[in-house]
Amino acid sequence: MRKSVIKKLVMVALLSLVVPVTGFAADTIKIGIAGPHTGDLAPYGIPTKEAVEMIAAEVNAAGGVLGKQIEVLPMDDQCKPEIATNAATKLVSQGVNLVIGHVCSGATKAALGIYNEAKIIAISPSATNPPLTQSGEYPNFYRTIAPDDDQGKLAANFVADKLGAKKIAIIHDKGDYGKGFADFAQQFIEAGGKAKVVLFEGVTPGAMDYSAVVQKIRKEGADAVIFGGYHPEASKLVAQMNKKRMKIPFVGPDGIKGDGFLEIAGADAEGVYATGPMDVTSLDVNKKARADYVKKYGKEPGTFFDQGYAAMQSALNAIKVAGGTDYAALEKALKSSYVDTAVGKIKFDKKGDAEGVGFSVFQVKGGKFVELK
Amino acid sequence: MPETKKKLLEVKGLTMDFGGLRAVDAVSLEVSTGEIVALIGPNGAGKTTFFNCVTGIYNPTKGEVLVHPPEKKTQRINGFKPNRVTTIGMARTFQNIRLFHNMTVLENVMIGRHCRTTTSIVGAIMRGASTKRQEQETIEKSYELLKKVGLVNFADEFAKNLPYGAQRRLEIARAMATDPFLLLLDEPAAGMNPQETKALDELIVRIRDTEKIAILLIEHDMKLVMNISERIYVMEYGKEIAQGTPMDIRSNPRVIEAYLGEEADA
Amino acid sequence: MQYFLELSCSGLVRGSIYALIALGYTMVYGIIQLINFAHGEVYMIGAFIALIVSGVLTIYGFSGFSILILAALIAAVYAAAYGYTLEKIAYRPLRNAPRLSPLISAIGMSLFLQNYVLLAQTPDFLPFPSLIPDFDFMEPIAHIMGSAELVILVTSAITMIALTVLIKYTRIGKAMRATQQDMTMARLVGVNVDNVISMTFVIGSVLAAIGGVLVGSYIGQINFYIGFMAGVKAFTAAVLGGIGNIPGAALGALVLGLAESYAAGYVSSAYEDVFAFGVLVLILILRPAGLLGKAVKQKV
Amino acid sequence: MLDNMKRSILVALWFVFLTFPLMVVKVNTLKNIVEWRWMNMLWVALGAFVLSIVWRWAMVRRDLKSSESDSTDDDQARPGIGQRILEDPKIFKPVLLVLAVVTLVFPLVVDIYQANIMVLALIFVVLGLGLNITVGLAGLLDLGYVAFFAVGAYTYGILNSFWGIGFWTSLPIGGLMGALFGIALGFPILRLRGDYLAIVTLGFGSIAKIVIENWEEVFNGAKGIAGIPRPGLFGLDMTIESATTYTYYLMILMVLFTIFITNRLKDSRIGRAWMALREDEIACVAMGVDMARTKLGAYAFGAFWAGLVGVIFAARNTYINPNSFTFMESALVLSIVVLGGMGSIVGVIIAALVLILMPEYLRAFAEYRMLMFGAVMVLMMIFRPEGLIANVRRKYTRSAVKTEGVNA
Repeated sequence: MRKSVIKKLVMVALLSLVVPVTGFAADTIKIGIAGPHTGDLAPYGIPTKEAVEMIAAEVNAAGGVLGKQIEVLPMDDQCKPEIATNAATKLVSQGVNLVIGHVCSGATKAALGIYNEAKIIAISPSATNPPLTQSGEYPNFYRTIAPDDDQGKLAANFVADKLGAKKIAIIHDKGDYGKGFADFAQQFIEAGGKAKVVLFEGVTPGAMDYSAVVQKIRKEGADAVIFGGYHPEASKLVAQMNKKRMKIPFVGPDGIKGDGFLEIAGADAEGVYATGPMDVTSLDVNKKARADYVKKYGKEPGTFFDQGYAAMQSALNAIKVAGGTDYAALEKALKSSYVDTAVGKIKFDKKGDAEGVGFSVFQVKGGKFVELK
Repeated sequence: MPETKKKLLEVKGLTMDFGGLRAVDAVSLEVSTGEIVALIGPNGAGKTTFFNCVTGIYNPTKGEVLVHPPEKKTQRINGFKPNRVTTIGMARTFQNIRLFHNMTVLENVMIGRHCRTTTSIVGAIMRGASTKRQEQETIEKSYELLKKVGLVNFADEFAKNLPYGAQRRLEIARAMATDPFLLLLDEPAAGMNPQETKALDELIVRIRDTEKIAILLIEHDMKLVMNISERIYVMEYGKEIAQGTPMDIRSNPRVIEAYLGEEADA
Repeated sequence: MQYFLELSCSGLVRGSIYALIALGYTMVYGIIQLINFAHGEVYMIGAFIALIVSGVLTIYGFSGFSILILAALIAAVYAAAYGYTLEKIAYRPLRNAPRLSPLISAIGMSLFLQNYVLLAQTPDFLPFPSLIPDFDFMEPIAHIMGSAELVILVTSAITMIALTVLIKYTRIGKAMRATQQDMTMARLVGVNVDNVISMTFVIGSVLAAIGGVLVGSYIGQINFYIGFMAGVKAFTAAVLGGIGNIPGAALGALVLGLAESYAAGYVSSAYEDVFAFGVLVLILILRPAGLLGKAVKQKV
Repeated sequence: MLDNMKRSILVALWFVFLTFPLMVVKVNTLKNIVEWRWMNMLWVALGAFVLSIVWRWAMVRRDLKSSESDSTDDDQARPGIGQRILEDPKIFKPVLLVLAVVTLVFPLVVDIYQANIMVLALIFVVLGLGLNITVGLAGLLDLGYVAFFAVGAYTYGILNSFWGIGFWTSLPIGGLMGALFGIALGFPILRLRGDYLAIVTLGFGSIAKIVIENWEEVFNGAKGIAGIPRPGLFGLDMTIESATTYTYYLMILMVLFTIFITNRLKDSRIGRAWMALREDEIACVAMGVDMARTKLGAYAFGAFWAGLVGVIFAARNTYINPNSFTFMESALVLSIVVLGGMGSIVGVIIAALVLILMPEYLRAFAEYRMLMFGAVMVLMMIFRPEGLIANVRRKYTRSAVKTEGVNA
């Protein structure tokens, strides 16, 4: 009697476990979108997600790719490595053919190994960490954004050549992204030999104020500041520099080139330089993408929208060219076939970086980032 | 065979200052084998502070605390940590009962065995034969002690659920579990009714007689003190004002003054 | 020398904000021996309320000084309400519980309030209007000390003097001191201890809210998380000065602010927090009673 | 009843006032728009009204309970469901059996994602059990527990990236490093009272993270350490699926191992000394317990588990960076211990599974996760400080055989 009860219990337990498992259906092309969709970094992940979903809806309405419908599987990683591995394994277990993502470099690193073992290609709109492509450890990785060293180089050259600064202070937020940018900037300034790095220092995000650091910049007699990090710290620094009546150029990476910085820094933002992906809003593809987005979501697209859009475009093109989702064929297609995207006409080089994308310098003028030609 | 009296505890000129306040001022005291010695005095006389100095909770400012453990050599224990004092063989109870409330009565007593057992973290994990034997011994011994103080029926009860008088007896059992040669009781009869006090009286004498443990107690209950103690020390304002047999003390004018001045505390 | 002056100024400004928060910690600890872990959140909420109020007032056409006064006032009122409610919900039921219980409850409350603000408002940083105008007479020394910094220093000085007067000379102040000395005794002589404790939370919260408003308009941005670090630092300051000791908290806060500023200026700002925590650990080990505190023997 | 209503209405009004600016008003200073979310006000009012009734009812019950346990000397009259299940072998055995079967087949019937999540949950089970020793048994509130977890994770990461040392060698080293750090950090703070200890450990946790972030040569800074190998099995080449399944079983063994060891310690001379230390430090020392050794033991032993699973954590993720070791993780483990019941092993396991799995499966809930943790900590302290499943009181049996031998 009791045994049968146990048996039943076991059966119920097993059944309840089996139910959530998804089957492998091959009649659709599954594309995963991984990135921060909740949490404080969500503004960096949502635009890509919406771009991909928008394209998928359009393509599906027009009959799909190679006659197959696209199924989009968004997965949140909150930019945390341990959650990113969860997200990646979930996507793998759902049988995705290709992933657009992840957004943060750290999370991307954590997830790539899992995709690689499952022979899945990942195209990131925003992971700018150089080793992702340059180390050769991640053969399945592609990105539609230029790596940080390009950006660091641009910032360094801009400060030393265009602004003619001789003594440069480099400040960073100790984070992967910010410190990485700062390191490259320092490297290129020293290599250039035209200017000297007089201060290289990390600040603590969330500290009450940065006035001690600001005083230190002044003491070192810097005539320009390069900052690696995100907009909250950048706005705090800029505001305090203004308060302390320090009027030297401030150059940041694309992490500050967004509405967040403009909003928080307010009037203090005026005149600040930032490097960022080249302005591509004049391209026809980009114009269309943005118009579509505004029509569909009723707001202006956010950070990394262009790159996310482009990532999906190149993914679809590769699938079309490869005639399927075979790993080797996709790889060949991505690396050989040019495609017209929202960030320009691109293909990927041997390492997975996009040829045809790059950075330019912007400056805040009249409350807007304006590209400097 | 009549036992030869041998000194166990010898305190010389013990002084304790808190900031500018002298709580205990040059107090000397002795306890020998087989004795029950009482330390009395009005509230705030510094008795408990004296206890704390002797048991290592405070480090006395001046003076000597010498211990002569039976069959071992004399030690000066000023500044010893309380656990070392206990390990040497002097265990105490507290004026405001300090039991381990959320542990069982038996476990409370078993803690007393801690310093007489040796199981280490590794030993506890391996749980080898010697560990098991020690554990069993601890349990047996603790049950025996509970029997002696009449709490064996409450062994698996949480200590916090015991009635007041039983809690005081449990504290005594816990202290006895450390195998002391001298037991220091801080107001063991406080808050007890006359019957309980009487039972306590008998218990203390029994401990002295059958367990061969000498006793030093602080007490307010004059009847109890006069009944059972061989010698009495009296403190007032941190100073020792008298010592002697109960008879001497009863007739000592300074003691009477001290107590009358304090509205007859007993 | 000028550099030293500049750093000292930054340190003093930071220190006086710490002081405003630390006073709340120290007062509460003095009376009920509780580390009110959620005190930093009250400071954060004070800043948020000021931001919201000033936002609304700006939109409805108020201007300049009136906004600053109204926003600070309403923020103080609300912070007081939050402090009061906090004590009533999370600490009063635990008055007789083991020591760790109210502390865990306080940590819980801190998490709760942080996330409450996150969910009710936004996870992003918000721009805080700079409510303090730039005074012309400060312009010559603006690179060392600006108007906002002057206002912070003056306001916290006034606040602390007011607090001292309150505690020394008013009825409630005397009741607070009595309760701090001996709660049972105070109750026996007719002090309503519950009210005194509530008042302590209220006063502490008002001070924290003032700190929040000042920081907001000085830094120009706030988010739900600013209270956590500020709270921990302020607590460190309170311990540094001798917890439970009100002048000690102010002194400890200034010392900590200066120490952080010098550490950032002469060593590296990357290790700023390590330095602050290092000071805390050292103080607790070497002089647990703090700079001005008296060693208290535990009753046995 | 009417009075009750009136009071609840007052409470509701108070909370409407209290939450008004934050819940109802939302300003956009840039575009100069105010958004008035009046619906929220309604929810707050309703919620506060209902909750205040529940609150008062619960308070009355709580007071009843405490006065009851004062007057009657047996508070086991109404054991909780959890305890009943644990104590009745008729229920306990089949439940255990089912649990064992489910545990065993779990990775075989679910997909790799769920197995992977489960591994994370099991890691937190061990963390909870480890912290339970420090906080639950010995009463030392440690708010920087995650530092030891980081020590373990980075031990493996560094050993592997510098010298190519494998998982199985790193595992015990990670644990020992955790314990070592526990002792090293424990030494200076032995004398501190409970709440000071909490703050200092919080400081240590933050310092650990800052050092990892800044000391690039060793820890690789914020970039983190990538490419950490998964647990190996005799050099077998495993796919990601089988590796995950393998890690899962490894974690199950790990949890069992932890329970076994913790249980043995709990019921020993050492465990009792820990509990006594928690109950009353002065009495404990006066009874001959060496406070320094006992405290350090508890501290180091708790840290040992964190170090041990830190290694597994690094192996599972194959990538570590400082962001996984923040105060939030410490708070998470602490709420596991608090929810589970300090000192109770079953409680901690259940709490860890609930707190880690719930946000994964109920994604909508994820946003409210930290809010709930906070509320849970407060409510548990007020209404059920002993946790969901209270620590079962141990009864000791005397062996009749040996009685004579001992007295001799």
